[in-house]
Amino acid sequence: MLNIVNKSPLDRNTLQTCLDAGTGGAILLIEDGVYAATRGNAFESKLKAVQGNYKLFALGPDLDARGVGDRVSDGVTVVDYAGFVDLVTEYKTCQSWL
Amino acid sequence: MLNIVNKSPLDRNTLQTCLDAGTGGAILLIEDGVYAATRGNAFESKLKAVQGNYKLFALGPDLDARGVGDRVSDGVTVVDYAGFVDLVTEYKTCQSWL
Amino acid sequence: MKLAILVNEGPYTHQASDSAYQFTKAALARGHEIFRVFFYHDGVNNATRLTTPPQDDRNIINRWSKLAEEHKLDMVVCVAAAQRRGIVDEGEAKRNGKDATNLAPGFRISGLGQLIEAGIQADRTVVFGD
Amino acid sequence: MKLAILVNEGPYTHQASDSAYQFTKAALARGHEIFRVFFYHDGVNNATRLTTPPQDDRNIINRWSKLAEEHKLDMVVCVAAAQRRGIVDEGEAKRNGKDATNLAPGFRISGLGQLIEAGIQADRTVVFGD
Amino acid sequence: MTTKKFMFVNRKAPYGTVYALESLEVVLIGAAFEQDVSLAFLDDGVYQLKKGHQTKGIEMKGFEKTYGALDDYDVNKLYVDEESLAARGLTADDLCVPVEVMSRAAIGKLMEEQDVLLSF
Amino acid sequence: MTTKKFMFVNRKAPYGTVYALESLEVVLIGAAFEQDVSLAFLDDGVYQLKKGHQTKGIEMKGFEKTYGALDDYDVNKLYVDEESLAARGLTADDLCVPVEVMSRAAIGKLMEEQDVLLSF
Repeated sequence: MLNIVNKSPLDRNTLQTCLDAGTGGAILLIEDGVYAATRGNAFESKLKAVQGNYKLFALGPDLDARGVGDRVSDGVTVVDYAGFVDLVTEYKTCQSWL
Repeated sequence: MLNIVNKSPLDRNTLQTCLDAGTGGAILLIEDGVYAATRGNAFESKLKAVQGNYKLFALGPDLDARGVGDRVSDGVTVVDYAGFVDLVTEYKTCQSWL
Repeated sequence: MKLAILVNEGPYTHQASDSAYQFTKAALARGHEIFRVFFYHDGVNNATRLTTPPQDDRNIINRWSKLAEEHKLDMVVCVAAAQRRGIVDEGEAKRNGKDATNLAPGFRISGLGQLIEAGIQADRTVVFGD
Repeated sequence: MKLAILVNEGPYTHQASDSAYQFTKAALARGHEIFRVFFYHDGVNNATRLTTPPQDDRNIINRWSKLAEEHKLDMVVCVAAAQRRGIVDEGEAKRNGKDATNLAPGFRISGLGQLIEAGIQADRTVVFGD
Repeated sequence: MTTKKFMFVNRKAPYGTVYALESLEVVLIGAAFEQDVSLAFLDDGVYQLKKGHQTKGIEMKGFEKTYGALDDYDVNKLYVDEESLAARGLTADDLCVPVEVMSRAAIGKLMEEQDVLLSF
Repeated sequence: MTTKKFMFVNRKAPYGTVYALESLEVVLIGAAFEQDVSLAFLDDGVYQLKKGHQTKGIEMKGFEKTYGALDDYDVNKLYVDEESLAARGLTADDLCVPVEVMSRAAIGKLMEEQDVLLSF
């Protein structure tokens, strides 16, 4: 399934809980969630540790808006809104971790 | 000063940041913040560790609404809205940690 | 593919409505069908025609109305959530004795069943919220 | 003592408006003066007269209006935030070409300067938000 | 009509925000559609089920009883994350309705089997 | 008119919510009142100052430039929490305006000296 996370990992526990549930599939980081995909972020190592279990994506327009489009962690694929749509159709279900 | 915290300590970093700032004075827990003042909560020990630095209060009506009025941690004083008002006037300033 | 969209937050305050709009636009551009956009919680506030945002900023409400007109979108505002928050059409105004309406073009007020139906009918349901 | 209150969230969605109301009521009961209640961000949504909450629930807007009437409270809605969110009085409706108004009794729309002034004039400023 | 597996995922505390209450309203309406419905409670969402809500002091409508009424609507798959309970000093005995307590990973597995996931 | 010490405390990321933008609007209006104004940035609030916002893709109005204009309004006390920067892999060089980086405890001390604390 596709997990959609829109919260910063240093502000909320959302992404951590998503990882703990361990559904596999993909994680798409959007809105303030994209900070989790930036180099040097304290959550970076936790995301790196699960790269074997998930495909990791981050929304480009949200990265750019926040001025962090040039510091995306290795292993994270940047997609645009069309790519977001494709991910939703590609996986059987999606869950927004609100 | 009076620090007012309205977020659950297991959902957000708000209370932790408030403690790190170390202003001293008092902390009043309201709304979802009252969960921090309940026995058995994973944040309980952190709150206990700063009892020498702060007077600790929790809003009774918020505790009762959430069904946790009977499990308030030792060292936390329960106040009602009138007590909330008194705390605001007693300290020179207050900060709501949003 | 047939998609349903749920919008849980109001305009400007959270990015949820912006993200939902961009997603919906991209899905239409990709040739997908939008079965329904459902507005719940503060999301119902996306349906007021009374906003006047700064001229150098986007107009979230007009943008939704325009998209609905262009693509014949079914944009449904939850009636219970709308009553709590003051989003009113002619029928609601009459029923509840209100002296004004504020529903924007392209939106209709209906029940929560429309959300469940969308979940059943659509191939995917995507939630945007806080 | 003279108190100023800032309300940053709308009715029902977050508890902020409820807490601010209970606090204000308790402060008045304690004999304090409320210099002003200022509504900002989604807080402006507390000022719509178009809500119809369930009959077994509190009516947050009417409650504020009534408290204002009883205690001659100055309840100010930020104009910029109100424009983004569609809270409109007669003057705003004329200025921005809107065909309806929704401001509830007891509220007035004004500028952010009123918040700063409240901070300066009041002995304490208490913020309620998310 | 098609039968789909709907899961309502609840991660927010009650009363601080309206999500818990408005989520319940969806569940009740959804019950009429005769779908395969389940509710998951994680993180602060487990607080929704803490028994003994007394909301008079905050003048809000309490909705603890609604959880008890879910069974009348044939909604009886309530899954509660045990780690979330433990971190909050709670056990199943503290909850207002019978639930199935399971690990976070087990809830994750159930999530993967759903057709529609609505989160509040 | 009385002069008071106002501190605006910013703990939220930009664009995900409107608080950062609307907080700036208060600061700009407040500048006309000739008070002693300072801004503190903690936690995700430090992201507000990250340089290089490009908001075209999300169709929102960018407001990075407004931070640069604060100095024209004689608002130049910007305090940034160094722990928050470090946890996000940022340094003062990554920020769009000159700021004073200090410890969380030092910001706490400044908070205690204020007359009015507005948090967003």
